Amino acid sequence: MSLKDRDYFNVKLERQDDESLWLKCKACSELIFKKRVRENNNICPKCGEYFFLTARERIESLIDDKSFTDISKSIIADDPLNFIDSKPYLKRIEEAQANTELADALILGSATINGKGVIIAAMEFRFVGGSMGSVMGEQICHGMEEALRLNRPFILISSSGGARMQEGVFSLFQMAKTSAVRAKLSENKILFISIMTYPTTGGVAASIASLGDVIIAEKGALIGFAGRRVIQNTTGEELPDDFQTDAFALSHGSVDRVVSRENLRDELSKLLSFFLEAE
Amino acid sequence: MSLKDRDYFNVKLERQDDESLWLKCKACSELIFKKRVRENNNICPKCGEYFFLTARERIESLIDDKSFTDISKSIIADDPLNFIDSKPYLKRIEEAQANTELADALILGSATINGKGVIIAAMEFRFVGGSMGSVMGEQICHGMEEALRLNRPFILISSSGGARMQEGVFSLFQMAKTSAVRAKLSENKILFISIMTYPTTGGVAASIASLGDVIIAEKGALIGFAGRRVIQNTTGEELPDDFQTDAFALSHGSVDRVVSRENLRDELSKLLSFFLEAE
Amino acid sequence: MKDEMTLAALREQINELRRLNANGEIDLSSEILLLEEKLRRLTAASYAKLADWDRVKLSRHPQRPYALDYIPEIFGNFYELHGDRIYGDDRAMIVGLAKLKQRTVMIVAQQKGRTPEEKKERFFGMSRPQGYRKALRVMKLAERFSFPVITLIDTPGAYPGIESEELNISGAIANNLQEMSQLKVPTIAIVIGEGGSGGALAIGVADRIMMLENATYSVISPEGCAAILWRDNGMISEAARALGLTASRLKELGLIDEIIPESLGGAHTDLQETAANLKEVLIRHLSYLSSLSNDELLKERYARYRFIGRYRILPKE
Amino acid sequence: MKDEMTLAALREQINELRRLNANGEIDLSSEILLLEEKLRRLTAASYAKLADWDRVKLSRHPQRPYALDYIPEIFGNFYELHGDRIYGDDRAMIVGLAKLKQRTVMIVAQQKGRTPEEKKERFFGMSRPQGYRKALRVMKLAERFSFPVITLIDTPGAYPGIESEELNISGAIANNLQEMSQLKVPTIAIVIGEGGSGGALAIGVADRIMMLENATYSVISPEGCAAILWRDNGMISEAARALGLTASRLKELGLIDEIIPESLGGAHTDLQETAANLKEVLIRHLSYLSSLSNDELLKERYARYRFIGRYRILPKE
Ligand SMILES: [Zn+2]
Ligand SMILES: [Zn+2]
Repeated sequence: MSLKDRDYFNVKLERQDDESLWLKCKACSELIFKKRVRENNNICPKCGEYFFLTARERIESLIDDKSFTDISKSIIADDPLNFIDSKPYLKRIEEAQANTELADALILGSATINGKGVIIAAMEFRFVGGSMGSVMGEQICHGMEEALRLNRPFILISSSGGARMQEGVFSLFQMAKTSAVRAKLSENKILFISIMTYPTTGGVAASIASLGDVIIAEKGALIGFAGRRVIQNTTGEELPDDFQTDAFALSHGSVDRVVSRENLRDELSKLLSFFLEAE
Repeated sequence: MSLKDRDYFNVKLERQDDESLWLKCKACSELIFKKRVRENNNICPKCGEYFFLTARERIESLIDDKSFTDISKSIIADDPLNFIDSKPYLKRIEEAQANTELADALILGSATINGKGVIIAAMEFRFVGGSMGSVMGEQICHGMEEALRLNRPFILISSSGGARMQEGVFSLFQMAKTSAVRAKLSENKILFISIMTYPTTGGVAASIASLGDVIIAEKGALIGFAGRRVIQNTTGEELPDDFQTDAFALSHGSVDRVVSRENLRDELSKLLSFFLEAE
Repeated sequence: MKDEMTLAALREQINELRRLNANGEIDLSSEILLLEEKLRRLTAASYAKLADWDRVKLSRHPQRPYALDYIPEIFGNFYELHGDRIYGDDRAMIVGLAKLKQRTVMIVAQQKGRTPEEKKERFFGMSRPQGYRKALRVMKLAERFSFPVITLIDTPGAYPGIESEELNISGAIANNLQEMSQLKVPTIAIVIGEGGSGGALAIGVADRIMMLENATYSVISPEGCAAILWRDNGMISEAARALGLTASRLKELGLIDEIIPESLGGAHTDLQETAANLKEVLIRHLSYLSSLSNDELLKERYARYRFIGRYRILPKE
Repeated sequence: MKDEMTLAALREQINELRRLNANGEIDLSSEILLLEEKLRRLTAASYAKLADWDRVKLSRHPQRPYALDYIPEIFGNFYELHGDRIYGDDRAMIVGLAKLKQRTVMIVAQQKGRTPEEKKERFFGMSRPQGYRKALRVMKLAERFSFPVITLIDTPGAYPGIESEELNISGAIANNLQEMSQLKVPTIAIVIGEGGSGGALAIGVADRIMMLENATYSVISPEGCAAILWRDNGMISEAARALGLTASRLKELGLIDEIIPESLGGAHTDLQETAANLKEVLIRHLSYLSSLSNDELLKERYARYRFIGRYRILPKE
């Protein structure tokens, strides 16, 4: 799998959510019945290419049917810096909310996986690039505190470009905040499984996502701190073909496993069984 | 400084302890008055080459005059394996004892450095290559326990080819033994300074010597796990010029400082002052 | 900053007058006093109205004092330690023991380098994974011996290179964040120049976070922000303003504890004065933090980080 | 070992008779029983008188079961974990979660590789610093969740290469020794093949040290010892004997706790039988160790290591 240029990045994250019943796979160019794709974990039934999964689809693909209960706090982004780029920050948030029907870039709930109770959270890349601002930081911490309170494992599925620029240092410090709360899980023997997907980068990679007791990379994930362009511009280095891929992370010791999307649920179930008392 | 071959190893460790009043420096070929060399920390007054220091000379070069009290246990090597190579093990020990006037390859005592009380130990390379067997392991542990009891820093100066083969797994397990006792110093906030000299290798490098709170390499030290020949024979790799030198260890992050012999005593004194209550 | 050149010219003239005065032939002391007062006023005015982007440039000023300039002014007996004991010794991250008013402290500081050779050796102050691991190693050493930890932050950011990614820079930074949140000794972080994003934060989790007056601290560089959000290099100054990266703004927002004044015109005009201010702040805060038990210390630190963030609470439906 | 070929021929003949017997035309069962008994006797005698050097060769036998052969026989659900989170993933060191009688344990094992490709990938079982650091990482993970740690030792030694020295292999091994001496969970180390010096010990500090019957454990390889002490490759067998590296010798010397019997002729003749023996031993010792409090466990472990060594006490003068 080649990650040679930005285009690929865009293809990976493209979401053909129009009314059409059909969808074109960019990998094998086949026109496929969209429903079949959605039912197949958004994997191309022809060539096996992974299409983009929304946070909600992601969670549903991993948990027992109808076991999800939203436990997120009722909070939405503030605008502490009165940030305006091409549009005001809160306008951007409103649009993202309308577009995704989410309050911010994270879904958080309790659920069961093969009957085992967990707290599970997933980032929504369509919501301002899955960026971590004050809301996501708080929701992740809230999720970990619920895991502590209920003595359940905490599972976080990352899909993010990093910290949310529009909240400035508030966003930066969410890295420290989530890492500090994560330490409480360690102290109290609560399992934290981090799942990295396409893409897990920047401030999210450099904080909570890299702190899993077990770190699983989804096959095809993009995992890294700095962007390819930044690295090339700063260093002039030629990037290897597998740079920041799942295989790169595995061979360099950054993640425990690479798991294909089809097997992710079974893997989680198996992994959980080691950490839960015989039931 | 080149460490290209075994000859150099031998030159570094050569001890011209005959009756002659003169000594020939292998580095600059000068004939030098031996007494002047001995008074100069065994450094060549012409070219600055370091000659071999015995354990006793080493300790005397670091501590306050006449402050040394031997605190070692009255023990000598046993021969649990009835080991005979070119000569019986105990015969080898007796010869080394006669040759060095030491019981085994370690000197251990209490002393002061600029008035600061320490427990200090130095390995004697002339005693079976400074190898660590049961006696050295026990003396090092005894030294650490004395450091604990008296609440004094522990300083170990290594000069060793590694574990003592003639005691087999007893020697191997001294690595674990010294490391386990070393952990007690950590628990009790007792400082452990490890000084690595030419050579600090094998099982000594891979245990107690690498566990210093602060690790200082003497300028010109040889520091490594495996011997050059073994590495070349196993891997066929071309070894870099600075391989296993002080500079190699420093640039690869294995040691805190490289210090020239002349400055070692002052450095120790300075370092100790950070860890001792204002007196 | 055009102003800077005008002010520099005025400063030079005053020095010239001082020399004349020193000759003893004419007494110019009252004129000099007047000019000095004028210079002070102009400088203060000029720097007060600095745009945020100018402040960024000041925080990167080539003459700005670096960690190794401050350390001998503030601390006694700096004893540098090296290496992460794993892979290497990052020269962009300097660590070591020092004395602050007889008390042993551990210093962890980012260092940019002044000469071209030094800049290269120190990767322009961009720390690499081996640097963050070295920092953590000595912080754990400090914890073992109950030495407070003082970090001096000054980096454009963590070094973005292939080797950094191979060495799991994400994991190295994340690990420092977690470990520093639990370090059982008083910790103080001071941004002395550039506080470049995660690369700064990785030594910045502490009981006190302070900034020098002209230092900046940001989630992303203004250049990076302009490129991503505006796709326009002309918007760098606007991005700098939007990011809220100055000491005064961050103090207003409650994200830092205190602003440490610099000498007039910026720390590079008077190292001693700025260092003295820094030292006073360190001693004052350390004295308070040292009065706390470990439990209190960690509880306060945890509360601080647990509650960072600004969001709106939706009314329950 | 010439004996081995004779025994193999006899074994083949017995199998041939079994096949004939299975046809049902003639009843050979009593003859087969007699031959089997004879084979058992000859094998036992042959292996009992094995020279130590032959035992070394057996411990390195190309057909000898490796960690990944035993694991599925003994444990349920092995779930491999990867990486040191710093630099790499050493394939000569495999680690992961598994179940032993419903109980979760952490396995840390050295693996040599069977095919030429696998041998290369796994560096012939020689662990590198990234392997020792991976091992330590998961042992700390196990500690956090109170999982016992079981290590399976099988290595010619730590990998002697430039990269190993660059990555401070000495420090990595030493660090494991210290950390394992303090790990707050029951730990069992089993030498299943070659126990090669420091490279083996680095995962071998434990509450129980056991060896398979034909495994060896030595401070140096017989080849290395002969080269250094005798300067004569002809003395390898003599060196093997002198080093006292067999399970029975080490048990006599009080350096290991128990010898785990292998199937007759060596573990490679019957993996299931050997694995069953291994499993029984693991369960028995784990059951005892789990009955201890952490304090008792660490105290016993400390005492064990503190008093290892043989020396003579000189009379006070
Ligand atoms: Zn397709
Ligand atoms: Zn000379």
